[in-house]
Amino acid sequence: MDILISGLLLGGTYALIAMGLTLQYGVARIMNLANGEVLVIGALTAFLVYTSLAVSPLVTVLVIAPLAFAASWLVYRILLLPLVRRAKNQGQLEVDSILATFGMGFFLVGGMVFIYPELFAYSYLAVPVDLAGTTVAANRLVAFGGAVLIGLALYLWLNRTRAGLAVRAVAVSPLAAGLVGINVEKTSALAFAIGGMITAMGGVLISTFITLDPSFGVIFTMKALIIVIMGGVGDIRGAIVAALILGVVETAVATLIDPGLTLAAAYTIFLLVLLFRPEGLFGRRPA
Amino acid sequence: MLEIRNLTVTYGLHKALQGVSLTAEKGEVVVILGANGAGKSSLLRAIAGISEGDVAGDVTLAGASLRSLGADRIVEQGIAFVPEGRGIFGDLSVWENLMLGAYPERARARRKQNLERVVSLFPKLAQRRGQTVRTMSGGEQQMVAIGRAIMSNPDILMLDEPSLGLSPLLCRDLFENLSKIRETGIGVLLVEQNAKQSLAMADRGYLIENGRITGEGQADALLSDPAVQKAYLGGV
Amino acid sequence: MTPGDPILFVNNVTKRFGGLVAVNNVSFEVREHEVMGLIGPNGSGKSTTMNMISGALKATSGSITLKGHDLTRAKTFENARFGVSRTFQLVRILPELSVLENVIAGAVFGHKRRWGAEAEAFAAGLLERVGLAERITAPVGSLTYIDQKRLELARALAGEPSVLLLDEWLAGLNPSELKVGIDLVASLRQEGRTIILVEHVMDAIRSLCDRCLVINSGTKIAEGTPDAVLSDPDVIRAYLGEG
Amino acid sequence: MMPASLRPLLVAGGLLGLAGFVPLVADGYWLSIAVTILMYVALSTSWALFSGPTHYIALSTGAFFGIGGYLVGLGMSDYDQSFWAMAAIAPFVATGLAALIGWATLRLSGVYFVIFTLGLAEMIRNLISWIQNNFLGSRGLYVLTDLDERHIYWMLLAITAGVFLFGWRLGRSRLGFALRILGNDEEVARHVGINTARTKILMFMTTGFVAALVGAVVAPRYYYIEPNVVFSPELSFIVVIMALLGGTRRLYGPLLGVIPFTLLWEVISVSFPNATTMVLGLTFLLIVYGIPNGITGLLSGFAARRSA
Amino acid sequence: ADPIKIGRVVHMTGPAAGGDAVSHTPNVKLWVKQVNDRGGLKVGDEMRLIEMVEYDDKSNPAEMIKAVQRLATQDDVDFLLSPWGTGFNAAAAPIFAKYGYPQISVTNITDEIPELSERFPGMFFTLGSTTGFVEGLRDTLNKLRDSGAIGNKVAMVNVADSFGIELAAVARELLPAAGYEIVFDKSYPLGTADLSPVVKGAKAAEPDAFIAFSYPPDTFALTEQAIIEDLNVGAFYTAVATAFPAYAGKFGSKIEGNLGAGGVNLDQEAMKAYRAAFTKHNDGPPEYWAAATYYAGLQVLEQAIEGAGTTDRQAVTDFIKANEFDTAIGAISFDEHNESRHYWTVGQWKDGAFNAVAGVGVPVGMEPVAKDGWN
Ligand SMILES: Nc1ncnc2c1ncn2[C@@H]1O[C@H](COP(=O)(O)OP(=O)(O)OP(=O)(O)O)[C@@H](O)[C@H]1O
Ligand SMILES: Nc1ncnc2c1ncn2[C@@H]1O[C@H](COP(=O)(O)OP(=O)(O)OP(=O)(O)O)[C@@H](O)[C@H]1O
Ligand SMILES: [Mg+2]
Ligand SMILES: [Mg+2]
Repeated sequence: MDILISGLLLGGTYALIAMGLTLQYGVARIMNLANGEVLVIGALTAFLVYTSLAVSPLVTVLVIAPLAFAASWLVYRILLLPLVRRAKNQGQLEVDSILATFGMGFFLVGGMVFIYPELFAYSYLAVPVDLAGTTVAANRLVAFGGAVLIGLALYLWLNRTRAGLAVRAVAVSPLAAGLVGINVEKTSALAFAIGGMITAMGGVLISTFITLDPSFGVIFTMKALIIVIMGGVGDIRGAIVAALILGVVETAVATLIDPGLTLAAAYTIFLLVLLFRPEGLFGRRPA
Repeated sequence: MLEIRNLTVTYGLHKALQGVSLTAEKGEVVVILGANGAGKSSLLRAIAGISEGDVAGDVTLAGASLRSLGADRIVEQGIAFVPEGRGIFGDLSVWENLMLGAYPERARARRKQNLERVVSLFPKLAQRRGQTVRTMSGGEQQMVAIGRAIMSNPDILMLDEPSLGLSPLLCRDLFENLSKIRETGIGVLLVEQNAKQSLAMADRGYLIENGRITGEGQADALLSDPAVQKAYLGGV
Repeated sequence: MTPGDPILFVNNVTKRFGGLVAVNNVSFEVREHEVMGLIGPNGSGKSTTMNMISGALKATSGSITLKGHDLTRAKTFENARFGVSRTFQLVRILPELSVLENVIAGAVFGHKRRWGAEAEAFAAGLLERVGLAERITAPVGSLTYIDQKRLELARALAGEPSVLLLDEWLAGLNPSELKVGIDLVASLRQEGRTIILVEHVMDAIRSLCDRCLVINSGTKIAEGTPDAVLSDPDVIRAYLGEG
Repeated sequence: MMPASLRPLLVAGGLLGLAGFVPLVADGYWLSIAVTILMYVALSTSWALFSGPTHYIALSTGAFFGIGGYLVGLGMSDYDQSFWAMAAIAPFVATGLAALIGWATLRLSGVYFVIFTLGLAEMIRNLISWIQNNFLGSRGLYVLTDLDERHIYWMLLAITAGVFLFGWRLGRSRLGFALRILGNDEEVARHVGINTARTKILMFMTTGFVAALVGAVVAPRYYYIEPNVVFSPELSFIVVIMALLGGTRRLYGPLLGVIPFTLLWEVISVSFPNATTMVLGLTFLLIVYGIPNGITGLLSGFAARRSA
Repeated sequence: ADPIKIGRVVHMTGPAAGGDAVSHTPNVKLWVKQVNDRGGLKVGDEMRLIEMVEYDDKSNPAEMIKAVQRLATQDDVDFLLSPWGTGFNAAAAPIFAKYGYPQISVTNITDEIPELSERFPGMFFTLGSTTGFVEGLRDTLNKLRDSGAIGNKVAMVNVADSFGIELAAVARELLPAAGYEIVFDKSYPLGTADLSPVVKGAKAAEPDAFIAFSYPPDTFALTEQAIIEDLNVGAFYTAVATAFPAYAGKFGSKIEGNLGAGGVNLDQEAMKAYRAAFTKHNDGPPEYWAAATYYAGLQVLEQAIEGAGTTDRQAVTDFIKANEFDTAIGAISFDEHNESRHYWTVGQWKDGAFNAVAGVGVPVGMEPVAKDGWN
């Protein structure tokens, strides 16, 4: 029980890290290696506003959403679209986007160092809550709630709205999407921007309980990539389920076997999933 | 209806199409014949707005220019396109493909009627509604592709070698179906290798060689033209 | 050349995809020097059967043997080494290799192996054989559709396979090209190659095949000479259509 | 008369001989740049041997490099082994591991493979740290040798020469041809009789071997081995970026990427000491937009234009 | 007169950046400003200003090596400051030695001091050895145990990186030898997102003392989890970053009584002056551990240059070995292994300040007291 609850909470954190990337990679076909940096920017913003203006991160998360959306939109339109247009095939785009977003990540880290080079941490809702006999931190619970809300909203948007349908269609085949009257570039930009928005929001929520410095992004990027791939590229349910599985497995291994083996366990799970379902949990086989 | 004037398509230095002009009306089937590499696909792709080359010239539909529009807007204007290689959502189910076909604004109101039309053309699609399209056989996928295009409620339906890989039975069905589609008032612009069958049901035809129109006429006239027979009908 | 003894045995082969039975308990033999046609409606299981012979798919049950080699459980590359070669329903050219290298690719690792100058000479010979001699230095990207098909054929021949699988190799050709294509396959037949041919072009089936096998919904419905099966009422109903 | 195919070999041999004299004329700063360049040349070139033709973007360099360095540190600090013994053992351990990993992962293709190899350094670092923590214990892994940068340079030069020789042979071998086919179309590769799994694993092992050897050889340069430094995901990326920048179609492609890139990096570090990371990031972007096909692509573009 | 050029390699980004930004960089800025404000260093009869030359290595040792080489041979700096981190100091040592630069290393904790100083005679050590550290911790625990505040049962966790592994390995010898029973002993990987299983496990073992050889992010995370889980122990120790102002900034009064690596003696006048100057110049107080010692290292260099009256590096090195220096952390001198046996090992939070409770060759600020809950 203990393990399940803690594990799910951790899974919620992972979902926050990965949901944005699954849109960006699955739909806009940009393997965004600057994902972690965007997360850290969200966290840094929350920290700065909290410590200097005493604004609650729950307010920040709402303010940062439109900003991150707009910024990501611009990044896609200005920096990434030329690469998409130029790419002759998916492989080419993958290589180009790896290189370009790696560079962007560097740039963002460098920028953050200018603003705040040190570790940043603040205390927000660091109080114990009793949940079915397990003590958990309220801030983690809030973040989990945030993950659930964001995940749900995203799921409904993708499955119940016309724009969401377009996004899913582009994820499957940009060519065919164009032929059924979907504006592929706009839809990709939208998916990328929403992805960036979710990641930044995740950063804000995570900052309430994780201590970071500007260079931490790469760790999150790697986690996010693993979750996205494990869940199946482009499938939001997959990313969420994979995040939860990873959370529970890591917690179980940490509690029952040894905390030193959590990462090894995570990768083992990753590998096992891919060996038995090479397309990821919810993914479709690459054509 | 659809009018193309002086269309030129260049890939780098290579001119795939030069000064091509043609028209297609609602309710008629127009077939384009030409050897491999003559530029037929280049023509259709340019009209549909997905050309990889540089396009010059005029494309108008009912008088409105399509030249500067993206593929998505062109669909909204009323041109549906089934490219070579089909352009379907391989990872989605048959049904999802058909539903996505009705994505354009213009198609939504008539989704039900169009769906009925598709199912009556291709009953197999209703039986296989849940199958992932990528796992279907070549011919089955072709049905999905055409069905998807009809779902977009087009004025003009463009098909690039739709009979490729179809069994004789289905081939015949396909051409019959195209006739039926014509009867519903849709214009069909068709690129075909199967000259005999396609000319047999078409109203008019164009011949393309090396990127230029080298002949045009009523289908029956072309069918009996000795030069056409020699080049496209296996020299009977 | 007159057909010899059977070399390929397909015994009670079944292939299931989840609930769908794509190939249902099909058996047949192919004799040496024989051209066998495999026809049937779309989705009847022709490509699936070819894929099981080439090893791209594993049969759910049944067995396939070629000259004493069990192909059923072998890996794809092993099937190639045992003497199966194929072309693909959608042409698959190796885009970053030269025309010559595309053919050499078929000669190095497969059934009969060659390397170095010997492979080059052999591949050049094959290119000439399929009518691509002039295009040997052309960039592969510039090949026309029929030339790509020729190239793929040359690659398949390069391993000197015991059995050659042609999956709709003639599809997509216009009538005049079709003639060239049929003549080319006919000349292969003259040489005594063993071929399984999947085609929807009845003229080709009639003029090229010694024998035909018809499957419908994964089940064999007729077998015999082209003329016989193509006038079989079941075949007409399921495949050719009346009238 | 000499056969045309031997010409590049002689040219390469000549260049190599010249490169051998670098430590006699360059010292200090320039030597350490030379060492860095050689290190990346060896890593990028061997990376490209596998990833170039197959298009499998392997991000595992950091993992194998780390194994090399780590084993040297561990052996010398905790088991009183000599540097030479450990430098000899480490690459074989890495090769064994590469075989295992290759066997488990090469069924993955495309992005799945990329991500797994990216996580590999992390995973190996954790496993090793855990083993060390629980079973070995340690007082810091010091690699105290009498080797200075000149010796490291010469060792790296020998490795680089080995990699080039291997690559040259590979380009003329069936294995190399099989790799190219495989990179074009794996399905076709299987159908022409290539044992694709074996081919990929063999090459993955080779890359692992070289990376570990390089990691072992440069360990004395670091003196102290920290897992979170030697198992660096950044290294994996830099190696890939340099190789892609140079171009992976030719054996010498990565070399053409490493040299300008390292020098450019150096110029940036010196000119923008306070914003190195930011400027580097911008430079990456410029490279991606400006040199899409790598430097070899750029060069052959020039050549094509000249002859046209 | 020409300025004195002093070189330094900074980790601006990457895993080592956070530590550098807290413990080194602001001190260097402060020191350069102070010296230049008063006219520079007095070398012989001349007053020479300090000019810093700095490069960023992004926490990459290969880059650092190149940068140090560049400083030494291209920029011809007169002196070099030591980099942040044990590994970086080790990697830099051969180059410092090759060009004869004294290397007053601070953030460098190792048990190999004799070997290293023999190999690199210009390398100095100021922050103590691994064993010295654990001894300080042991002695602190002893005091608490003697006073009856805690029992024998210790839960120990460590980050699975060289630093943590090394300290834990030493602790596994020293603590049982002192009669402690290690009831929980686990490691966790660097970058672990959720340490609640670790703290839960430790709590279940019902320890009297909790020791974590941790890095900055996990120091924060472990403390937060301990608060959430209400891990009530008489001694709660976390390692790196416990001494950081950000630690108190996050937890406020809850960390009253927490033990951690480092600590300083706040009663010393020199320390007071240093802290005041630092706070003024950097808009915030320094951390309570290595920052003061790093500053002291700068003072040693300053006094040695002025004392030797030359920028001759050998002379300055010899001067450092032979003399005692008056610094922010008190008087410093080096023994035959170039080790300054003047350092604090354990500090404790009390009334918003982190006071040293154990040290070697330095007066401690106070005696350790038992932690009394998380309020
Ligand atoms: N994307 C492209 N880039 C460069 N050249 C192209 C491109 N697409 C087509 N071509 C060239 O343009 C010419 C016409 O090609 P197109 O595909 O339009 O011919 P087609 O008549 O449709 O032939 P097929 O019957 O083989 O389909 C050919 O020479 C082809 O090589
Ligand atoms: N991977 C798969 N998963 C699920 N079903 C499949 C898969 N591959 C093929 N099928 C199904 O098996 C049946 C046989 O397909 P196959 O490709 O063998 O047909 P075919 O006879 O070659 O048809 P065509 O003439 O159209 O190429 C089809 O109904 C197809 O949908
Ligand atoms: Mg075409
Ligand atoms: Mg088929």
